[in-house]
Amino acid sequence: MSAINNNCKYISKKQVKITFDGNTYQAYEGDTIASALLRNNIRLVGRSFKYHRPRGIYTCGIEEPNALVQIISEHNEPNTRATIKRVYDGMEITSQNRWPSLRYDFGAINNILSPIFSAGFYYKTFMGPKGFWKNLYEPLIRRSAGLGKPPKNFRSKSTHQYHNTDVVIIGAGLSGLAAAKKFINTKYKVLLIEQDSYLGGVLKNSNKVKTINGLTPQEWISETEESILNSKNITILKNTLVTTYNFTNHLIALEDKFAGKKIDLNKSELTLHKIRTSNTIIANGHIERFISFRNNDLPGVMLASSFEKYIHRYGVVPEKEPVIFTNNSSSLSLLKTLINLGCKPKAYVDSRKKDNIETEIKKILKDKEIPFFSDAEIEGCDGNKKVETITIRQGKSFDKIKSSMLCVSGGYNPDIHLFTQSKGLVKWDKNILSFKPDTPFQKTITLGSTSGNYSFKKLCDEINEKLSIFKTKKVSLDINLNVPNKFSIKELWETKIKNKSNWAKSFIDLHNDVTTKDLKQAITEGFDRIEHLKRYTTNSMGTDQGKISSINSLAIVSKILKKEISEVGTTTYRPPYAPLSFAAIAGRSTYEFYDPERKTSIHSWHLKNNAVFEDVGQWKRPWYFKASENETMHQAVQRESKTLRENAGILDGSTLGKIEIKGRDALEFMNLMYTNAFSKMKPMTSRYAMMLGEDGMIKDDGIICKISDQHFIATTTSSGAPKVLADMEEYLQTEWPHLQVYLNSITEQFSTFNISGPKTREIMMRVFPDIDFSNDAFPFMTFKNFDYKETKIRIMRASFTGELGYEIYISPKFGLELWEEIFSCGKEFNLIPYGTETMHLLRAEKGYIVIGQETDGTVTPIDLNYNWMIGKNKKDFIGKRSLSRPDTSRADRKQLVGLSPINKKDIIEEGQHIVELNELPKKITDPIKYLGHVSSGYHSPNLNHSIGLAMIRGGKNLLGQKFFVTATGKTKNIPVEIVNPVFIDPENKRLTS
Amino acid sequence: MTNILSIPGVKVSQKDYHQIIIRGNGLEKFNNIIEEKTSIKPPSKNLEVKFDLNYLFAKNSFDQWSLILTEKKEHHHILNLVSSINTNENMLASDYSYGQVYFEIEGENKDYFLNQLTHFDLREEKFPKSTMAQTVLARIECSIYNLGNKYIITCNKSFEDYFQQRLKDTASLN
Amino acid sequence: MKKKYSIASIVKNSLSNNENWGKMWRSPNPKKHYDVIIVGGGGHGLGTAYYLAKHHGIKNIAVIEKGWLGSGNTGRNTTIIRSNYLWDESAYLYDHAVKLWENLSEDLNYNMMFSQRGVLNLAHNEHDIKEIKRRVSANRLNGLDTMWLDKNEIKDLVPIMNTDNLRYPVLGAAYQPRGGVARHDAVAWGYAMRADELGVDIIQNCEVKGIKTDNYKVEGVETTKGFIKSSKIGVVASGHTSVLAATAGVRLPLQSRPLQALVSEPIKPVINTVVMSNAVHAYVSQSDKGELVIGAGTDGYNSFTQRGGYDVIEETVRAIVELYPIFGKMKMLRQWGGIVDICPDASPIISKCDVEGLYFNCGWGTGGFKATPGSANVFAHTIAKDEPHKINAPFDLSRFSEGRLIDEHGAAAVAH
Amino acid sequence: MILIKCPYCGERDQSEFANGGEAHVIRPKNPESLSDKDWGEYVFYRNNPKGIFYERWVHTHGCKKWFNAVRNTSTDQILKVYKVNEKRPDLSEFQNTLKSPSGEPSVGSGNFAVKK
Ligand SMILES: Cc1cc2nc3c(=O)[nH]c(=O)nc-3n(C[C@H](O)[C@H](O)[C@H](O)COP(=O)(O)OP(=O)(O)OC[C@H]3O[C@@H](n4cnc5c(N)ncnc54)[C@H](O)[C@@H]3O)c2cc1C
Ligand SMILES: NC(=O)c1ccc[n+]([C@@H]2O[C@H](COP(=O)([O-])OP(=O)(O)OC[C@H]3O[C@@H](n4cnc5c(N)ncnc54)[C@H](O)[C@@H]3O)[C@@H](O)[C@H]2O)c1
Ligand SMILES: Cc1cc2nc3c(=O)[nH]c(=O)nc-3n(C[C@H](O)[C@H](O)[C@H](O)COP(=O)(O)O)c2cc1C
Ligand SMILES: [Zn+2]
Repeated sequence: MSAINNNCKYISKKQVKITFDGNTYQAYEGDTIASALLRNNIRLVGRSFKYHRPRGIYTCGIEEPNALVQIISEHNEPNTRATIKRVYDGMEITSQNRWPSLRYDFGAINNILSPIFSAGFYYKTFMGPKGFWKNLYEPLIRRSAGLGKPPKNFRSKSTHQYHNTDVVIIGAGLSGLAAAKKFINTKYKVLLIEQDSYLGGVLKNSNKVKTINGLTPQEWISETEESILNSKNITILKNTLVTTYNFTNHLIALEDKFAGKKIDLNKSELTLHKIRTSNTIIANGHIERFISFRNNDLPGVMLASSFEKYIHRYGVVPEKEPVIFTNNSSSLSLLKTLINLGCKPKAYVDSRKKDNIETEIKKILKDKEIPFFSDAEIEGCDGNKKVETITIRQGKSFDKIKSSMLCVSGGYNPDIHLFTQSKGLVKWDKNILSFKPDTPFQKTITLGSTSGNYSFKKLCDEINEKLSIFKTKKVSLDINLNVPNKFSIKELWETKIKNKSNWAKSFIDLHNDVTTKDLKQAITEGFDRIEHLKRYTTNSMGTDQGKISSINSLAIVSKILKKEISEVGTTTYRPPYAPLSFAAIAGRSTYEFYDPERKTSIHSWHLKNNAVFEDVGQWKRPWYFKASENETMHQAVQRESKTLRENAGILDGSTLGKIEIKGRDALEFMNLMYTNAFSKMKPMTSRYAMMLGEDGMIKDDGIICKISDQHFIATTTSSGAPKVLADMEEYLQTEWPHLQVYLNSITEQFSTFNISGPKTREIMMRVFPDIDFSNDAFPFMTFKNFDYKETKIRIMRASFTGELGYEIYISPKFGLELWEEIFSCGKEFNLIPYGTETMHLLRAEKGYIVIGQETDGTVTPIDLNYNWMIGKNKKDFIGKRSLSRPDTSRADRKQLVGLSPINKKDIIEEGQHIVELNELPKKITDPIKYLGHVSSGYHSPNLNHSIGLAMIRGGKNLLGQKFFVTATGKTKNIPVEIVNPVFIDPENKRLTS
Repeated sequence: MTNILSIPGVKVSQKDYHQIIIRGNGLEKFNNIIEEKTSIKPPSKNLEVKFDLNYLFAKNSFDQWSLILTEKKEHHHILNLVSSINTNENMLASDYSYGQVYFEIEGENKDYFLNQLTHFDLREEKFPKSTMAQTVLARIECSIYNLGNKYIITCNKSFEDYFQQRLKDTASLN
Repeated sequence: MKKKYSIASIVKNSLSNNENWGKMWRSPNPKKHYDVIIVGGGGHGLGTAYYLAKHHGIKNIAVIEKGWLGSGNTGRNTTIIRSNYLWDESAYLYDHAVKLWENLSEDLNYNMMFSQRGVLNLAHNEHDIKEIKRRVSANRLNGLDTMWLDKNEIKDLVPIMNTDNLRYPVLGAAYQPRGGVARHDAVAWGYAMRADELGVDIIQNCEVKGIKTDNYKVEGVETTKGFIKSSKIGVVASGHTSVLAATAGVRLPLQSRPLQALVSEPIKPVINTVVMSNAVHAYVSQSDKGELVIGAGTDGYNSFTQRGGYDVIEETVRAIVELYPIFGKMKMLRQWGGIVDICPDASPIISKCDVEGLYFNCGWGTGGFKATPGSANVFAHTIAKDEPHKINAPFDLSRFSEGRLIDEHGAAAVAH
Repeated sequence: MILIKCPYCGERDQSEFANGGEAHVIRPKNPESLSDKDWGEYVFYRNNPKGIFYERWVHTHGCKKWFNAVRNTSTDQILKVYKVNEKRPDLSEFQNTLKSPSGEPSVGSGNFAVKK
């Protein structure tokens, strides 16, 4: 029998075209894929996960385990629930997990083999012969699992929206709306969140309610919505699904802004709402559960309330003559709906005893002469890719009925997912046969069916009572029903199979193809804890997380184990409530905004002058400058290095961390923070200094400028800057609050230029004609402040290249101007800009270390021969005590040395190791002893050969000895001599010239 | 002043201001010195912002103040002010004029707009007029000054391009 | 082996409706006394019991587990296995494990689905490159199969990766072909089954409340099922180890923190290699079932809640879509956390302590799954012989007073 | 996502803060006089209780001030926040707060949500 259309206000009359597996269908705007397919009599929509069984549409909402499709027109989005995704004109959809086609799927062979594909079969086989797992079995398993095909590249512009609010109401169904009504025009800021595009929940999805306060449900919804919208303090978010309930009332909700529309890639198609609220009201209803029987997965089996929802919410009657199978009182409204539409169920099967079945049901069945089976159940159904015959067991007798649809209701579960995410405790309720919220952990209130209140009549009292903590007025709801007010249910989770067969299957998890037999087998094997059982059988681990079935499995297991369900317990509910888009989680802080780029005030100049940039933390730093289009990095660095040593070069060092330190006790503080002693240091001089962790290992270095005993300026490495400042603050605030010292980061307040090379003095004299740069007036490691145009600058004599050098500090506003001025003055002296790579090369020639390169968190200053930097007479400084531990004071620790190749053509590679062998075996089986590693390796243009710095065991005593350095991809090692790490100007003549 | 963006309910412009960060104990002597040098009494309540047309003086925490001067001044003037404060042993003043950038955001939707970039609770009762907050906006550290009808937001200059782009991007997706 | 699994046993059982599979392990009541008690029924604990029984002939052993087998981090990790650690001590330890992994399924006759699909560690900046190249060279000398791959080679392995058009481009990677993933729960189950077969009592649902000592000697454990005597106690309780140690008056340099992970919905195979990145912080592999298994970072505070902050998830997912633009269209199915025990040097502790008969195997932090067989193997040796195996000797407690740390921070900010 | 009340700025999202581990660990006045073992303990050992924990936080992305908090590590509930120079609150203040309805499960992760 085919579907018919029902008149429905929630669906527009506007027609759209969609394609499914290549065929075009007519649908209405507002349809979901599922309602559209049902409207077109399509019931087979996919193949199952493991056995590739034909599957149809099982539900009408987020709980769908079966009807997952791929949206080709949206970058191949896989595993989309057909039951919630709204169609638009031109939408292209395919089914999943089948080959070559949905009807004829090769993978269905798995169904034939299913008896051996029992729970956990893969743990018991595929173990040999060697290599077969990797090359045959695993690829096979992987290919046959997995559902949808991979999507295509997709750069989303989905956004985030934060909220801080007093109350969030999750779910705008009957209870959510009634609750919201209470907050109208109050001082509370309220967010009302509804996943559907219409408010009303059960009111619009079913025929359960006749009138509210004398209005039809539809009228009541509109009236309520309007009064909420008129109230300034309440915001309604539609098409928005709450997925996550974190600690301290932090919620995540996903809004689909393009529901039913074709996505515009330049807009945000999804908004992730991140909400912090003082109170959360959960009113997100209930989820109907199924019943396990033989072939309960055949296309055509559908949950009863979902069937009803298709009629009311989407205006499609999937089938005129379905069979109804229920164990509770709620299916009355479906029955009435069908009758009203002139349809007539083929049979009504109720597992309850006749006496317990509501008279109204019995009356209708009788009046309409509908075959009625009480105290009966569905044994199973059969058919080729769809339900064809349905077998009913009543006592000892069996009846077969022909129908293509079977509506099942196994009762309702309060939708406790979000409540348990919030860490609230749930409790088994014998009356509704389900778990319901008990003790909240946070400020959480549950209302309506979520709270296990299945009585419409008691709803009003519940709301008024639970919300009495708020200063609000009472609401009143006078509800007239189409269903019995008293909910009655008979326990039924699984029906018995008539003919035992190895192939007979009653499913407990439709998504992961888990059968009730699998549960039993797992328990037989010892997996008698619910969490074990879950992992062994994969029950409730699918995309639906067992929304319609997990409680059933607990019940079945508890029966086998002869335990109470509350003893068996639930598995842990984890976020998200339903699968949550990665693009939405990422929001805009990815792609071009993945991490902010920090730029110096000279950045534009660097760009213009062909700088190639390096990422240093968030900073963009010139790595090297291309002199011509074809210049390679190696050529550029060699050129820069040579030119600097011959003439002059300038580096944008603005990224260096700078900290201003001031106060009565600044000197004492500095003496504690750094290894160096600052007491005897003269004002307006500077010093290279080192900072350790309490473990004695080098953490950072920098130059300290002493203005006075009460005032210092420290520089730090570019990436270490925040950490150094934070550490200083930490010690000041927590360990030494008695010290009067204040700190300010001034990193950003200065552009810093490092200019060095033999011609530097001449250039500086041109730029600053009024300043005396002579050695006497301006010796090495001193600094001075000068007026410069409308600002002040600080110049320090220092160098990291080993050449005569100055560092200039200027306010960033004037930085670029000065930089350009220096270039115009430096032109005739061949001044070049250089980048970090050249800086690293030059300092290596000079034997200076770089934090993070020579050091790796395991190096002390002593290891670097920097004993002179340690204030031996200081009683204490951070890390001092650690330097005398047995291991840190060992003589054979790794120490800094230089490496020089014996054959000057050989290249010493950074990261390689120093060994005693001149050759390595092709395949290394036993570890080869090594002395240490090359921490820096460069080709020195000034020495014209490769050089290295290395950290090697007992290195200080190995000067002059010959060893070998390994080389990438080669067995032959490079002979090297251990040398002093200072390759250029060991007497510091250039530095002090 | 540069216009950054203007959409219904939100207007953002960039400003050229001066700023001095002052650290100290906030006791009477401190207050007197500050008042003497700047002729403004420093705010004494934590997070309080005093402002008029020419300045914005905020207490960022118990030992830190930021003084923003909205009038255009010679840099020397600022630097001299800084060094004169620094003559006092137990105070530290640092010039923050050009190492920071300043954005003014106004319009009735400014909260909604900003809350696309920050979790910070802008509700009147949590963030009253004439207070300031140091927080995170668009993944970077910022200070926000609430002047009632508008906010002033400052961040490090190195983030200027990034921050402008983020603001414009947010507006374009609104 | 009594229970022999094979395709034949599967077919045979399928014919009887799979109703006759025997129990994989017994559920005994605890005896009054055991020769050795292992506290913690994770992979390491169960493995230790197995090796004690198998290699050291000790028969009277109990594993005491407060929840169910593998309910700790064994059951909640991203299952990455590799041995390409920087320092020799670590490389020996982890490679000892990888070698055992290679035969574990056969050894236990239980398929752990150890999948040697290779592990990539990406470099995104100059510093990463230097660190990785150094590690590749050190690994080579230690006989490991780590190699340096350039961008094109990475692209070949993982075509879906965006290597260029991102904030921190992919500049190269370390690649260890022998690395991979395994089916985490099966590790616990396989060890449990075989240990049980060798007579080990596996006692689930029994929490150790305290370790009883007398004059620096262990006497037994106080449990929710009563006092159980033993003169040797091995504590392998990951996040809870320091809590247990405290009951014996022992202090350990451990901090317990949530580490989170998440899975996507399942799709057909797209990524055949395990990819790890520190700078663009995300770890991803695809399970045999098809879901992407993604590792996030540790939360920045101590907690036992097995649930961390949402911000950590967001950070990870940002990185995932940045690196793999096709995943923008994927969805997160489930997120969870485990409580990891973090050591100051990011290396484990497998050590005796001041209390006689009390042994610890802990501090595995974010990366101990890969070590399971190796760690269990040397820990069994340590307990049986009352002295460390030469592989775990460096991982003792005295390293913290001597300064002999095995600092793996530099090498892998998060050592999954 | 914990909400933390900075004593100087008010309630802020946890992402603005960094945790500084155990509180009230005082740096030894005279490190040189400590044995290697004691010094090692100071540098590397911190308490790690499941339950009441005295810990330090710093408002890194805000005012950058340090403060102390008492938190139940089995539920993440913050029970008290106090300034660095304030006295360590007595444990007895928090004894009865430990009986939270939830927290980390006593048996595995599965059953904690169910009230018996
Ligand atoms: C999210 C996440 C991702 C990870 N990813 C990786 C990865 O990719 N690769 C990798 O190598 N490692 C990874 N790890 C780390 C790895 O999971 C662990 O190091 C490893 O599993 C530890 O095993 P275990 O047996 O020592 O501990 P566990 O498996 O935690 O076992 C300890 C057991 O002790 C029990 N126990 C605790 N207290 C008591 C008590 N008082 N009485 C009785 N029993 C008790 C617990 O219930 C638990 O079952 C990850 C961890 C997490 C959380
Ligand atoms: N007698 C019966 O047959 C029977 C059975 C069950 C319930 N009831 C009654 O039905 C009424 C149900 O009302 P209700 O308000 O509790 O449920 P409802 O179904 O009317 O409303 C729940 C709403 O929450 C929305 N929602 C669900 N999860 C969401 C999420 N994560 N994020 C955002 N929105 C979400 C749904 O779309 C729905 O609109 C109650 O009065 C109850 O007593 C009666
Ligand atoms: C490698 C791995 C893969 C997983 N795959 C799935 C999955 O496909 N579906 C699912 O629901 N959960 C999956 N999980 C998560 C578990 O369901 C569970 O959340 C996790 O083991 C933590 O336990 P808990 O949530 O019960 O505390 C997986 C976990 C791991 C470690
Ligand atoms: Zn603060």
